[in-house]
Amino acid sequence: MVRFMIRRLLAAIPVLWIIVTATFFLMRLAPGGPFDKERRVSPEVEANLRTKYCLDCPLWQQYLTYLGPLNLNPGQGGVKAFGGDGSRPWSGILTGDFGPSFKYANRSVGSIIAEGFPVSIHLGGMALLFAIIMGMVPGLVAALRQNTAWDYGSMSAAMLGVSIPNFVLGPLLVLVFSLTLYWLPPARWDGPRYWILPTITLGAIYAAYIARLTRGGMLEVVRQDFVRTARAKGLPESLILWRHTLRGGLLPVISFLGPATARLLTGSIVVEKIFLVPGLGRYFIDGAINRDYTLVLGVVLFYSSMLIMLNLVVDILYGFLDPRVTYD
Amino acid sequence: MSDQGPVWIERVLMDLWRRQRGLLLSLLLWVVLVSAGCGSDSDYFGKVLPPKGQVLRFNNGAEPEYLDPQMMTGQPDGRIAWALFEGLTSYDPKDLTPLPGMAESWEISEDGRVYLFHLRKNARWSNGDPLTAHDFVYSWRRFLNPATAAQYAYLLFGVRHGKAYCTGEWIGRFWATELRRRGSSKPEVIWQPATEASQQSDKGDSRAEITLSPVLDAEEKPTGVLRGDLLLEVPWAKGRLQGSLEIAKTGEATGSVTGKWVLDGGDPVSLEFNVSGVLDRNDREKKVSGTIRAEAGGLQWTARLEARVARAEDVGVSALDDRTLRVELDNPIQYFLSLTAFYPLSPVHPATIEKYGERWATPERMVSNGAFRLVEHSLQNRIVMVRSETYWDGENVKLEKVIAYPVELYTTGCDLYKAGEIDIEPSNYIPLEFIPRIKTKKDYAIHPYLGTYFYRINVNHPVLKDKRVRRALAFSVDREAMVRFLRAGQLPAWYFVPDGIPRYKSPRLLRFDVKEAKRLLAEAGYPGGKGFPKLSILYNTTEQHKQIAVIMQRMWKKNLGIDIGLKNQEWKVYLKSQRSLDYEISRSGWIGDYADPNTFLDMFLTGGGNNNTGWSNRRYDELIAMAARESDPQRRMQIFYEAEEILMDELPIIPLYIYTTFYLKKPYVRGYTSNIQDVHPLKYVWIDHDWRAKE
Amino acid sequence: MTERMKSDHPGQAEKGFSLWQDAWRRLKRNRMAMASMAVLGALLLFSVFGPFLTGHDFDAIDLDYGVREPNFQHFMGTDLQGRDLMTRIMYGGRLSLAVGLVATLVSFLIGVAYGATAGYFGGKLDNLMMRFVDIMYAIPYMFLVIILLVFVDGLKAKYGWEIDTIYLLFIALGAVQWLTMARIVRGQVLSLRKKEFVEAAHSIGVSSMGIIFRHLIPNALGPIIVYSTLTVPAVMLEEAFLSFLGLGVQAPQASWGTLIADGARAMSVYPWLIVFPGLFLGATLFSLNFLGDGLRDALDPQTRKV
Amino acid sequence: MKENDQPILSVRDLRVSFATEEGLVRAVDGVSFDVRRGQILGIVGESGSGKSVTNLAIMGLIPMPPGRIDGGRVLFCGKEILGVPEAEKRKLRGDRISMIFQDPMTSLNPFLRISLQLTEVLELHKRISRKKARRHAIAMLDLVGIPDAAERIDDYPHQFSGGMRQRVMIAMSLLCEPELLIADEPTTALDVTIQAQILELLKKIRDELGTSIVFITHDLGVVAGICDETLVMYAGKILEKGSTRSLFASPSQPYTRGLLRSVPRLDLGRKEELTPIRGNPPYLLDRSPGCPFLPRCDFAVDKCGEEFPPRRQVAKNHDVWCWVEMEGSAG
Amino acid sequence: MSLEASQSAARTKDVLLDVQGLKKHFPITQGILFQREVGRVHAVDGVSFQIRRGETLGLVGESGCGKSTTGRTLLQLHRPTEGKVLYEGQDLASLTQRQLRPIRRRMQMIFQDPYASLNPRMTVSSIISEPIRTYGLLRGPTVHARAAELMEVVGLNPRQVRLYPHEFSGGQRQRIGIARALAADPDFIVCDEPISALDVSIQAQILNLLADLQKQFGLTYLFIAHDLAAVRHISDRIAVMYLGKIVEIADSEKLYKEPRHPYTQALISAVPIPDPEVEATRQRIVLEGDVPSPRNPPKGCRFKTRCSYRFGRCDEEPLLQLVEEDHFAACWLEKTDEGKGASGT
Repeated sequence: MVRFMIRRLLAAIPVLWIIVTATFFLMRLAPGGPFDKERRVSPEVEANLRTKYCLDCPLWQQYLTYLGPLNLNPGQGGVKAFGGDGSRPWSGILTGDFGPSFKYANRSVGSIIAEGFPVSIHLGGMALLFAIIMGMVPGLVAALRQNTAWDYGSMSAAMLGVSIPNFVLGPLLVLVFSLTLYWLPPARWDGPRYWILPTITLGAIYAAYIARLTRGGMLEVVRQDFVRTARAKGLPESLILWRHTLRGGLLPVISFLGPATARLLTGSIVVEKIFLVPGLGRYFIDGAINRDYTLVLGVVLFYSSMLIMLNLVVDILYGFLDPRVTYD
Repeated sequence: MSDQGPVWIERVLMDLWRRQRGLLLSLLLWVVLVSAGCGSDSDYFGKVLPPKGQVLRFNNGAEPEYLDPQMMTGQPDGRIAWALFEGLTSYDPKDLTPLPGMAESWEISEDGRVYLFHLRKNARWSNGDPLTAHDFVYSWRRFLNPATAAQYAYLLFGVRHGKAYCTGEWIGRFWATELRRRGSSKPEVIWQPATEASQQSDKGDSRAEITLSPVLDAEEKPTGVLRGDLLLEVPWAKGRLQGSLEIAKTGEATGSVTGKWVLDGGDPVSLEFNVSGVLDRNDREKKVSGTIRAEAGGLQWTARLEARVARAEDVGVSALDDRTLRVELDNPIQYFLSLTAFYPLSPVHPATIEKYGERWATPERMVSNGAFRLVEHSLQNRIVMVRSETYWDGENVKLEKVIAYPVELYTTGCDLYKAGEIDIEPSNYIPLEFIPRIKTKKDYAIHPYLGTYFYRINVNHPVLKDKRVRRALAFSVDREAMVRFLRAGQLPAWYFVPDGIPRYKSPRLLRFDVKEAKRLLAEAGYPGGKGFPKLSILYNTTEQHKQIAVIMQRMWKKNLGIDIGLKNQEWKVYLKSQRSLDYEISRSGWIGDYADPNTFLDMFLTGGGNNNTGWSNRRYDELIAMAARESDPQRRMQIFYEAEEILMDELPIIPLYIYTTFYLKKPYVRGYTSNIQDVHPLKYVWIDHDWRAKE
Repeated sequence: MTERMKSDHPGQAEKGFSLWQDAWRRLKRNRMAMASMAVLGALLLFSVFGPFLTGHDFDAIDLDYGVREPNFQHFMGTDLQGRDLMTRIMYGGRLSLAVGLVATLVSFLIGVAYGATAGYFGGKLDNLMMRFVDIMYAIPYMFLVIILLVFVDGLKAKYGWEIDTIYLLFIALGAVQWLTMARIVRGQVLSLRKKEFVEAAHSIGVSSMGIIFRHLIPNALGPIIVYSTLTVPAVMLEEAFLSFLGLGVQAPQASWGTLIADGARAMSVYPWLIVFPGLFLGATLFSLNFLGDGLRDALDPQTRKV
Repeated sequence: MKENDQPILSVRDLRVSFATEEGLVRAVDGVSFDVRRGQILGIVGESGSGKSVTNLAIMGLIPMPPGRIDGGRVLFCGKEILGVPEAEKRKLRGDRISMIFQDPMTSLNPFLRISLQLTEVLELHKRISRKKARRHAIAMLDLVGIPDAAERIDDYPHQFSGGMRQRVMIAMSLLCEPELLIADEPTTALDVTIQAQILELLKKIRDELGTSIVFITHDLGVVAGICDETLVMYAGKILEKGSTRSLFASPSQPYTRGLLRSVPRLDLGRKEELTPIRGNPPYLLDRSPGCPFLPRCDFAVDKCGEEFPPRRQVAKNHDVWCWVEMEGSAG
Repeated sequence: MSLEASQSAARTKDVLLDVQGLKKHFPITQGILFQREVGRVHAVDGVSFQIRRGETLGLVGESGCGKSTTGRTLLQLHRPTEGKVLYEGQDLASLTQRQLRPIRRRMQMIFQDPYASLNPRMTVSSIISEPIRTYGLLRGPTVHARAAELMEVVGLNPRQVRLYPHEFSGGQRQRIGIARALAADPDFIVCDEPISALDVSIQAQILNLLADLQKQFGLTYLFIAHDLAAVRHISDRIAVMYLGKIVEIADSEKLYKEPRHPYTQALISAVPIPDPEVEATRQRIVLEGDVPSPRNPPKGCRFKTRCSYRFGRCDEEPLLQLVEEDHFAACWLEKTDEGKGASGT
């Protein structure tokens, strides 16, 4: 299994490299630079800025400089910007440093990720938990009581969940729970009371998907012969559910959870904005709008690696749940 | 199926009801809740419940890019900077006149070019260190240092050699080593090479200087040639040498000065010039030197030239002692004392920066000198500041704690305000849609603002280069109607420079005159809009710009009969299009940096970095240059008036409305006053827990 | 245990139809699906012909009239600039329905072809094609769109091409949506590929294309259709984001996506601005969903349900 | 072999139907039979004959809905078990009555180790510790002929071959030493060599443990080899029932006879042409009041279409349901 | 080289298909970007036999012994790892897919599972006419007529051509499968367990149908099955396979009367006879254990792990040798008379 993991991680390297390269050049092709503002800085200052971030050398040099210790910036003495903790000049992502942020010059991309990501994980994790609970329970109920009011009710709710975009759901929840009922704060991230609305807003759509998948998966498994065997053994229904059907029934949910987790952590952009959550998602679009090249690249790279890791985790989890899967 | 008729429909409905009951119920609930959400009426918008203690919470609009005052640029940055730092002067919260800040008093030389600031005895840093004039020297030099790459550095370009230092220009000096009559072997005057600037000025203030700035090519990269103007004034010889020279940037520099040297209005002179050595912008140590020989009017003149890239110590700011700061300007700057109150000119703590380098502006590291000090900065989350114990005026600061939240979505900000989570929702961070709902509330306020919303016109466009077309476009805008729509007290802009600048009132040349507009358009060859090409309005994607563009489109259609399209672009793409004149009509806005017409009018200099219209007018350029040299305030404003008249006659821009600031402020917040620059020094603000009693 | 022999019944035996005719026959019996089709048809008629009947212009600004609640003159109220919301929804419907359907079709065509190819040929090709999909997922979409816009603007400037941005919109939307579709189709094809009837086709000597198009894709249609119906509303909302980049509708035109996005902002003040566009989008979504389920059942001859 | 007058299982007039979208399907339609202690009863029938449904009904495993028990009684050791509460049925299942299913691939839970699947029965019914249950389970695996049982008990089902898996299934069903074992086509999915092994095993179990077995199959050869008594089902009805010898010696129903004639036999000489039963398996939806085999029957008389025939004894312990009296025997 | 000799003799007797040393190994691979082979499944491991024109060769063996793979490899649905498949003297293994096309038409297949082998979304008509269209045998409306005609040939109601497979019973579906195979107008059909998934009462119908068709169209069959009784019934000769190898080939009657290989003997004895009298007296050879994994087949005689007669020599691999006329077996128990021409390929 260790070998399997190593192989998978090795295979990820070229993928990540292509992602970084493509993103790098796409971003540079897009008009506008990080220092373009409505009020244009004087050309001299702009020249100083460009020199500082090595924006005045040819693109291929910038690319190589971005990648690695191979610092090809002749004459200018290299990038004068600082990465990491700001103690030494930055020397490319291959040294494990995502470099300085263009916009938040006080921070390195690494420190922004380090600061924002735990919050994203927190929010994403809670939304995931919410989605799992609010998805699986109705999904199970719907599957076990197929074609009853429970089934139709929870599946309708699930469809509603899929159909309401979160930029509508968020304000709606705020309107009801914060501004009409004054029960919960409308935004910010200061404690359990503040976590509720963003969690629901973010988790709703996933809860809906999970409900549908759980129902489908359970219906599939419940029809299997081995469930009949378990009944023939005289096992009580509860034990059949927990021991025999749940594992198989949740496999589709598990394989959905991999990409879903990644999307929960990355797709929280809108929710983080609406609720003022200091997570990493906000930096992604902001970084793109600001042409904060290093920040966007750092976040893309980080997210892609995470996606790959999560897929790996799901595969391992899958093998853990389904003994028929081998890693060879 | 159709033969089943109504039965069929009924069955579908039943089916739908049976299957989708949950859905229908939730939809119903939704509608009910939404309609319940609006309605509540009270004097104030949302909850009014003061926070415990002297705590102020406000929406800062966005995450500041940086907490280093010299690096900051935006409004969100400014609010924090003004709380944490204080310059030599500070603003009066009502009318923004400069008040003593770190400097308790100052002296200005008669020609307005030299300022002597006397610092307070009790000026201290937040760590208790005394704040000295040397700190200011350090800070301003750092501000101008190209390695710092401060975006506001141009504010100090008026300080002697400030620009040269920042932009890596050469500065050089001539020493007229000899001046003798032709044929005479004995020099009439001999000057020893001065090694220091101060000595040079002792020798009769020769003002001999050469400034060479790199020429930027189209791609804005320095080319291999340096070109400069040579201005030699030798008052004692009543002569003036003027010319330009070109030196190759690389390779052995050779050059020639062409021009004339006029002595008492005499003949042009021939010049011989040679210089050796190579200069590099990044090498501040190396020098080039050479000699210039000139002959005219029976005088032979020999001068030595020495040039090098400007250094920090060349900048005209110096500490005469710990408490006296001397600042020397190239030209008098009328608003210099306002500038010194601007946060980029605040001092920074040298030891801290030396120790931590770029990343010093964190709560653990930062040492500041303002009324507050930073205790927490969590990115995209909040900034917390508490009252500084070392601030000179600390006893008059009432707030104990200030929390700023970077809320980017206006709706979220308003939600927070309504829920009582923040006390101030400032600076127009309110969606247009909300205004009708809140404009009757007591906690809503409007104040004029030093900013203009206008449309740029690409005068290079074959149709729009016709002044009559531009005028037609400008005269057909019903600004009153637009302002009525905007609802937030904006003023119709019949001029460009907003009111509120002391001693300045803009010319009123524009009016709403559809008849005249139609006449002009017909004269330009498009009677009734016939044959007018389909131009489009470029705007960056925000709701407000979109709405205004839609209104403009309608107005032009209605009043001129022309079809204008709309084109929105993402922010940076829009900036790029605007800069490269890749548009026809483009939405713009301009906020004054300081209360002076210059901040608006110098934008439209020929080739100016923010011109972006392709417009060029020689007289206009001259007037702006003249104003810069003029030291008489009254006369200076007259020059600006004349310039604005040209602008409003030529109309490379169409002003639409003058901004206001509208904001929400809880009634218990006191000392938060409005002014035209939307600057609110927090040292005067306090929370009134007994506010109800005073209502 | 419930093996049956319908074929012994006389009557329907003589008549026969193609898969599609047959599907239509079956679909007609699905009440929910037919009702959904009626709703969609109504929405389409509403959007296409509605604007001629309301007596309002979609872009007629009335600054003095301003925003109004639903009333007898404006059944769905007006927006901030006093424009009739219903007329705007109708106009928006034209665009949103077109965008939703065409972009979904684009993603359908690309995704199905791509996914089927990868799944059918498998092995290294599959590996390569799927890694490409992974990469496309990871690259920030925003830049792709911006560059597409800049590129086309460049073409316009250089060669005077006039490309309606709506076509670009189809491309831009289809270009992303196909990724998930490709994954779904590939998964289906991978499992179908091992089915005996595919082997039977091989043994007969049917070409790869024949196998993909006659045997694999028709059998994968169920999930494809279900996903397509989910794509339509997703695309409609995505269009609102693209109009932020300058690719979607250009003001004063509207789409349901932009109307909803605008309405979400004004939700607490003028709820009707979101309720009505939301209802239309919701109706479309639900109709499509039922229609999709119906189609899936109808296209599966084995479904007993009628 | 313990002889007892009371049959261990009595089924009386059992009727089961399923609601389908097309109508009601009568899967079992008035079935009655007894299983004596230590007896192996064979139930032969093709797909759709209701043989599996009968046994699922005995086990109480008919999914309801869509299934429905329309009537009849099932007596286990003289006690009615059809209508009793689920909890009571659960106590019987796996303990006193157990079942082996056709497909050992799908009937074992692929996600769980077989140790757990084995011990959970014991823990549930015998209330013994897991450790003890495990020892017992290993012993049982040994008994059914799984080599290295102690090591293999922690394997997953997919790690066993088909035959071994069926042995695990059998071991599982025998753990609680049930009095009645229902084997639903236990060898159909297996190769003949493995089938032979399993059949030997079942015989051994009956001989050693005295377990009564209901053996469901469609393979007449298997029935001939293992069953004491045989029941032939067609379309939810019993058409013939009797001691295996008598039934094979003189098949008295056209269906039984047709079946025996249509199967090629290895021990006899090769025939050029088989005699198949014409037509197709029954369509359960449209049920005429008469004999369900009528459409395929070569001996039908008018009465066959009007009424289902009553039981008619042809020999001792050999009953047939047919209007036509046949002469001679098959083969 | 008795096998070769007799086969070359047979070759003159109108051999349709000559299989020589056929091997099919499936690689087991690992790796994501670069696939490495870590093992092989020896599904078919050196198989030689001939099929004469118009005869039926039965191929029996337990599941997993490679009999289906052999059938599929003959048809080039799997390309052989080694060996030759001579169809009328032409080696199919050496042909490209394009070159194969015309021959493919002449070799068709009938599948085991009548449910899985018909595309559920195609009507019977399009299923049956697919080979016709694929090879362009007919055009236009005649295609439809031909499909109806074929339905009649296999005993289906031609009016039902527009129905879908699920509307038929298992036996009828198998008839559809047969009609599809006939549609291409083949000479040779591989019947891969065509009756094992059918109801007992239907099996005989299909067997009879296949026999009739053979007569009617002069077809040649390779009849793969595990049901020895059915195989014997339809086959002229029978080959017994065990773990990728043929252990015995003989005339069908001979094979049943005098099986030479212990495996064949065990196989025959395991088949239950539907007669309680016979069953009661029968002595059954019950084999121990299971078939070993084809991934690591035993060295030497592959059957030695389950054979009760095994002795020292079984560690060497026995070759298929002629034991009497038209009867080959691969077992060391068979006394080989070198003069008669023992094997050694």
